[in-house]
Amino acid sequence: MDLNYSAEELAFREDVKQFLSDNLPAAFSDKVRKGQSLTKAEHEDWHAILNGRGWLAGNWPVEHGGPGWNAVERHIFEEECALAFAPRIVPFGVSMLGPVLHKFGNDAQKAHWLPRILNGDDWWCQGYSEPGAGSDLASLKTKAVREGDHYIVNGQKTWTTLGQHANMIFCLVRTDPDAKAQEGISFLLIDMDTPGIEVRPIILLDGSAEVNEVWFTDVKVPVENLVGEENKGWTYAKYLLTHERTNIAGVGFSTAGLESVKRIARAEMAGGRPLIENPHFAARLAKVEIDLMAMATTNLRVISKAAQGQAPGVESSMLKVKGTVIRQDINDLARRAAGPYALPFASEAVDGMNEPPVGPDYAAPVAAQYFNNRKLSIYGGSNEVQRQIIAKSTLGV
Amino acid sequence: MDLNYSAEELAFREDVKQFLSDNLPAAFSDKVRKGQSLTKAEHEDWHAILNGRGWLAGNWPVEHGGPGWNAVERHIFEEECALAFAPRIVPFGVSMLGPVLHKFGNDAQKAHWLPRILNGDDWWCQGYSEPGAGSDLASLKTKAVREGDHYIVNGQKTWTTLGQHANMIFCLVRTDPDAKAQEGISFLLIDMDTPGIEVRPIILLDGSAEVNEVWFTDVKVPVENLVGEENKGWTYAKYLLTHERTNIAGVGFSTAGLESVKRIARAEMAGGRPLIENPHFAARLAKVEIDLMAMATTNLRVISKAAQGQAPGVESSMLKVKGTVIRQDINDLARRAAGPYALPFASEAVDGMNEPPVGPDYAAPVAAQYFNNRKLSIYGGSNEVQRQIIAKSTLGV
Amino acid sequence: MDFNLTEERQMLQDSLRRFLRDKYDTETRNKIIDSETGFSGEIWQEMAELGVIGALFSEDDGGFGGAGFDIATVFEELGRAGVVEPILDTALLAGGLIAEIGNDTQKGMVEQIIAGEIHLALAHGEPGSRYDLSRVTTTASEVDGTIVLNGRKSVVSNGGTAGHLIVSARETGDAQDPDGISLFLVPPDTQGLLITSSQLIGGGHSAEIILDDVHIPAEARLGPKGKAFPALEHQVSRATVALCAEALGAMETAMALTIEYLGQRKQFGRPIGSFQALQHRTADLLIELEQARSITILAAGHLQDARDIRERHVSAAKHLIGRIGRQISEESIQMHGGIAMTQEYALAHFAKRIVMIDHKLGDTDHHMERFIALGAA
Amino acid sequence: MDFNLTEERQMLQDSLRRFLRDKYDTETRNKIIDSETGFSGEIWQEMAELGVIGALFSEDDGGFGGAGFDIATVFEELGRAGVVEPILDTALLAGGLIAEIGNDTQKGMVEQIIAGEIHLALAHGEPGSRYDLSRVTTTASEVDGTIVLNGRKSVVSNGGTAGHLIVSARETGDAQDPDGISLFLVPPDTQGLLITSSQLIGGGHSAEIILDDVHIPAEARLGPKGKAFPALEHQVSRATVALCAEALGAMETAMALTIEYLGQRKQFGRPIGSFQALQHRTADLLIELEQARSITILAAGHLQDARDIRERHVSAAKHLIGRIGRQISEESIQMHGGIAMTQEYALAHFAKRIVMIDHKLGDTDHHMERFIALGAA
Repeated sequence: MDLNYSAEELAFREDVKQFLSDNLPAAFSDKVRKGQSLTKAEHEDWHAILNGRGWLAGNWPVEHGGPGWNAVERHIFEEECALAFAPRIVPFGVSMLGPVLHKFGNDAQKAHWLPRILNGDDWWCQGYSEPGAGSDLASLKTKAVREGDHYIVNGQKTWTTLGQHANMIFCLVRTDPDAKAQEGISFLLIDMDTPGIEVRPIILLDGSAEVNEVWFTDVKVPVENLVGEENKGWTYAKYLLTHERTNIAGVGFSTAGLESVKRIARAEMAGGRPLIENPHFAARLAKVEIDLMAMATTNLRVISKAAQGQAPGVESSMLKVKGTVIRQDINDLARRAAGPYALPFASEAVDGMNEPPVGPDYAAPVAAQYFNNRKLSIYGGSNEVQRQIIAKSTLGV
Repeated sequence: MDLNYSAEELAFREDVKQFLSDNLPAAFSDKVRKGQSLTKAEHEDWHAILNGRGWLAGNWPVEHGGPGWNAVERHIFEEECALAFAPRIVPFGVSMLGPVLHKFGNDAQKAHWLPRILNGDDWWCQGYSEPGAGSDLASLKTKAVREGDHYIVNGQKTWTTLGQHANMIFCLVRTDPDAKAQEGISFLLIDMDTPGIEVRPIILLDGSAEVNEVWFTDVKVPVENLVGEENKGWTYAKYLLTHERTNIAGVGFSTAGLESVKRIARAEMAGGRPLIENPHFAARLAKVEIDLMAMATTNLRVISKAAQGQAPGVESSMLKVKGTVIRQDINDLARRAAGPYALPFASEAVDGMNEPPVGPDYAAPVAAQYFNNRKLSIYGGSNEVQRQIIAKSTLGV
Repeated sequence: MDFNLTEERQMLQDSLRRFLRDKYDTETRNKIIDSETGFSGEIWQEMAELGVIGALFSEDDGGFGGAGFDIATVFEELGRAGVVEPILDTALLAGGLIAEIGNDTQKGMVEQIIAGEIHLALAHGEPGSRYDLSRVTTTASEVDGTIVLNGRKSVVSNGGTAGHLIVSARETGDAQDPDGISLFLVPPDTQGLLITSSQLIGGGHSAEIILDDVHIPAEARLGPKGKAFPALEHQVSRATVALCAEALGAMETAMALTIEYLGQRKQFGRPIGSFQALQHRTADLLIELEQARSITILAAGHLQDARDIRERHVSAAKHLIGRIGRQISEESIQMHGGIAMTQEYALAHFAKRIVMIDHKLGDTDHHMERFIALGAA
Repeated sequence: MDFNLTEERQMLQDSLRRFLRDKYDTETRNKIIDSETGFSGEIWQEMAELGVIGALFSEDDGGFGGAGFDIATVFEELGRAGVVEPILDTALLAGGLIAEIGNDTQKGMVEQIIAGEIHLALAHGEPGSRYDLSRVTTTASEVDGTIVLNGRKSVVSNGGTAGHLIVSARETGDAQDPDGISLFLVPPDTQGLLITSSQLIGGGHSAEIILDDVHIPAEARLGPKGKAFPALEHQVSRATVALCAEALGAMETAMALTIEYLGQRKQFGRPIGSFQALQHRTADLLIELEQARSITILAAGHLQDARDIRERHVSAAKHLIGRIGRQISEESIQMHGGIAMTQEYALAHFAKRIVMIDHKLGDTDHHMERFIALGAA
């Protein structure tokens, strides 16, 4: 047993810190710290900066332009980015489609699409969820019918995050209507400029417009945009869901979030003393901090096993549940800490408008973030689905 | 809306207080306060004292020797008894068998058994649960086969509380082995002195020996001891379960328990101040106290409806769950409050032995009570079964 | 002991519930929320005509109610329908203060309030005061019958649209001293007032108000000089019960929506309400909902008791409502899944409204500490 | 970074686990619990031969371990098997203090401890000290090379059966002062000692000890006069990690028993483990079990760090173990139902042991406060 990072790992951490300190634009980290959304151009700039260093696609193998990091290095990179309030890497191309193409794409697809992801030529979005299909992906209804060298796609996708910026979408579509639930599904790449596609924003409860509905009406998709085999899409989707689980614990985000809460609680006064000295608030804070200490250690245990080549099993589901509960608890603490100033609605916190905030800067985004992050326990396989996976694998009944 | 008791109700409360102050032996309330068990003779004495005033069987109608109280009066009586640390009325004859005989017994049974309950001639115990049947009573296996004017009973009952004191047991037995689960069950009264009955104590995790296994081997029971019709016992059992629900919320016990916790927390010092001033302990206490305030009001709402003739529905299940959770939380606070002195095992707390306690008097019973009262959420229809009832009645799926 | 509503309250409940069911759907509410003022004058007027505001004042003050259960009855319905109109600010906080300590001239406003003709706001909270009711640093100095106000008021609900402001200011004492606080009626167009309005999460508007040498006549003082705190605390406790009842009503709707959804929505081929894990969580929420109802009844019933008893029950209620509110709000969203996150689905509003009530007039921890302090006293 | 056990620790874990699986079933344990001393000398001796005690001392002190992970490895196994033998008192608390601050003569005892030949106890807690480590009112006054002890020690684990007591007493300072505390080796048959032993819930015995003019020679002092507190705190932190690991092992067994039971036991015609409500609760418990494991690893790994870092991690661990311990213990019983309440079923012991660990060396609230205080410092 040794809880310490190796000398090489510590040196790598210093590299990352230095890189972020030299290259992360203050305007970007400021926005992230204040809970504001980045513009499309800002996202693209950040990707380009990372790509310039070869660090955009941390989970890609060297042969495809990745840095060849192991799990520990990926973790260090993600943690430092979170602590520096770097913008999130938009995951759809880099973290989600990339690994699927590496494993299941043909040579032409790899040659064409992978460099475009790294170079920011395409903005990808994800077409998985459908209205009425939530965590039960196998029940999806969007159809693709082969006609000559095209598929004709009809249907509707939803919860398409940042779809308003995207020019490409990867979709799960039903190609065999007679097959059982999880069979007969295919994995298609679709150009968003194709006639028949309509994107409509979904306004969320915090006022944000980051997710969308995407409608397909007789959309023609060339057959060469099929990834892998027809009717085997479910296999690729499951593979992708596993890869989406990188950084599932969100330790860096939680650590940064906890620091933000402490900053607020030091600034806010309650009964003539800083809120952080109020025993009840301090108790809430201590409990979450200790939960996070434990969860971060579990995360390192899983990462350390992964770096030794062991695939994480049910631990991913455990980290998903505990990690999201902790992040939500931290969001809850932030809104409590802000007190009455959590009430005013700060539209710039989420969609990039720029009214001056009411009350202290730190208070503006907290309530919106609290509500917005209710999604954490819903998406990516809801926490109920994760509990089911954990129970099934243990109880076997 | 009016939260106040009527003048008559307040006067009745004074009557009860006065009666308890005049007639409750200090030796009994002392034992209850210290969490010690009463002897059989002490229980019988207390019943006799109550019966002398006509208050032993608060839920019996006047015609059978009850006081004719409505739900509010019953509540007042139970609450005052709990606050005075009066011994519990042993429920098996008075609260459980009594109402079944009132409703389903024949005239001979009523004439014979009911006065004997009031006079303390019989000590009844309950033969419902069986090994392997927990909350699923319909799966019971103890058989009664009619032979002439007797039933021959074979099988095993368990969790028979205070069965070691009993001379009579009322049992659910299977009389039709071919009937579906809940049919073919009958309700029999059995003399514990009949040959073939063996009572074995079950030692519980707190060291107490209050529950028993009862074994039946070819036990002959006269047919006149069948209550109601053969094979209809399930109906009577369900009726009895409803009646067992009197005082299901345990408000009086929780109120008295909370006072005990406060007494301990005023006496215990933590960091140089009384524990009750420690903000974290005070917070735990305040939360339970507020939960109890709300639950007591729900209880009064249900009682007030019952006094107006409306039968409680799903509220009984809600009160069972919340009432037991609150009592268990109070037990948990008591053990916390006692600190290291909760550790020594005080056998007199539970089985009537009389070694001098280690540490302060108040600390002796708290851990044993904490463990013993884990039963509250298990028996009388486990809290899981209650949640199921609540959900089914609301969701209807 | 009687837990039934009186006939009058039952009628008011019925008519208000019917009115709001017909007039106040999610689309209407969302339009109102995004409107210039954040409330609908038309709805306000119609509610006044139904007697909603009159029910919050005693007969002596020209109303026909004013007791705890009147407040609870009205606000439970407002909460159930997700109403965002700031009746609490006009009728309970500001209106209640005028009725309690106003002189005869000032009390003349009560009739207009009941008729729905004027809107008011209490400008009391300050940037550093958080939930401490006695913390006032805005100053009032009187020179020759003129009072000069200086200071800043923050998150003043309805402060941007009210026709009259009641401003608290300190005439004597330390920042935290209950003694020395006065209240003043200040027209919002008075020179030296800078009022900046913004939208609140969950509906309604609030204002940041800067008072820079605001001159008002001494007659603008409400009640005796420096002695406004007891009335302020009393009216805040009435408003706190209103918030509890509003949250209770909103939680009832959140649960009703959730139960309906659990019955309709299918996943893995079955209604999700048939999944036992969700069933048991629903049962726990229903139990807590009854707890919320009971503590609100209890606080409403003790609103006319002596100060310590009243405040202890009010703090118990607001604490528990905050605790249960978070649970019901979060669990309702979770059991719905994504749909509950969308603005156009009804639950989104209720979930926000319930949680944001925890930020009004003291949150769950604040009231727990207060409950403890009142018990130790 | 490496979360694998070293080969030596792995071997110790394996052999200890095998030994206890063979020797230490519920019936055996219940007999030991009810025996005169509350422990089995035979088992003790065999464990000593396996190296269990030696693993708790460093090579410098004559052992072959002594680090945080050695302690965690041993005590997780003891906890897993529900061992009630007071190894913690003899080897970690008393033995650790002798090894850390004893003079060469005193250190001679370490060899006997490792060999399993002697039993010790630390008599430190007092009736009013609760969990405050620096609160000592027992006095030591030195006159002409003789020390006189007066005071009372409470809930002294293993105090009735130990061959040697280490007694803390104050030579200078206030009751709460860390400075001024000394430790003394006192034979239990010294005149003036009144030792009353009683059983502990969850196994083991403790003693109430009255010291009435107990005379001992000055050479009985352990370490420098009045300066024992840092060593005391250090050894208590090692023992606290041991308790965390023991609780972790006990929780593993509680969960294993629960999972086995859920698969076997049928109700309403199905194994109860097929009920989704229980499945999801089981999942939550398994998640918390991993949390418990991680925080124990974390505390063990920081045991050799500087005082503030060490204590902050130890308090974090004991807090979380207390919190999770209650949950796993209560939920294991609840999901079993009645059977778990019976003495003869294995779970009963584990549930008690886990909860009662919260009463040893500081409970969950005590350590949370300490964690906060150490962070603010």
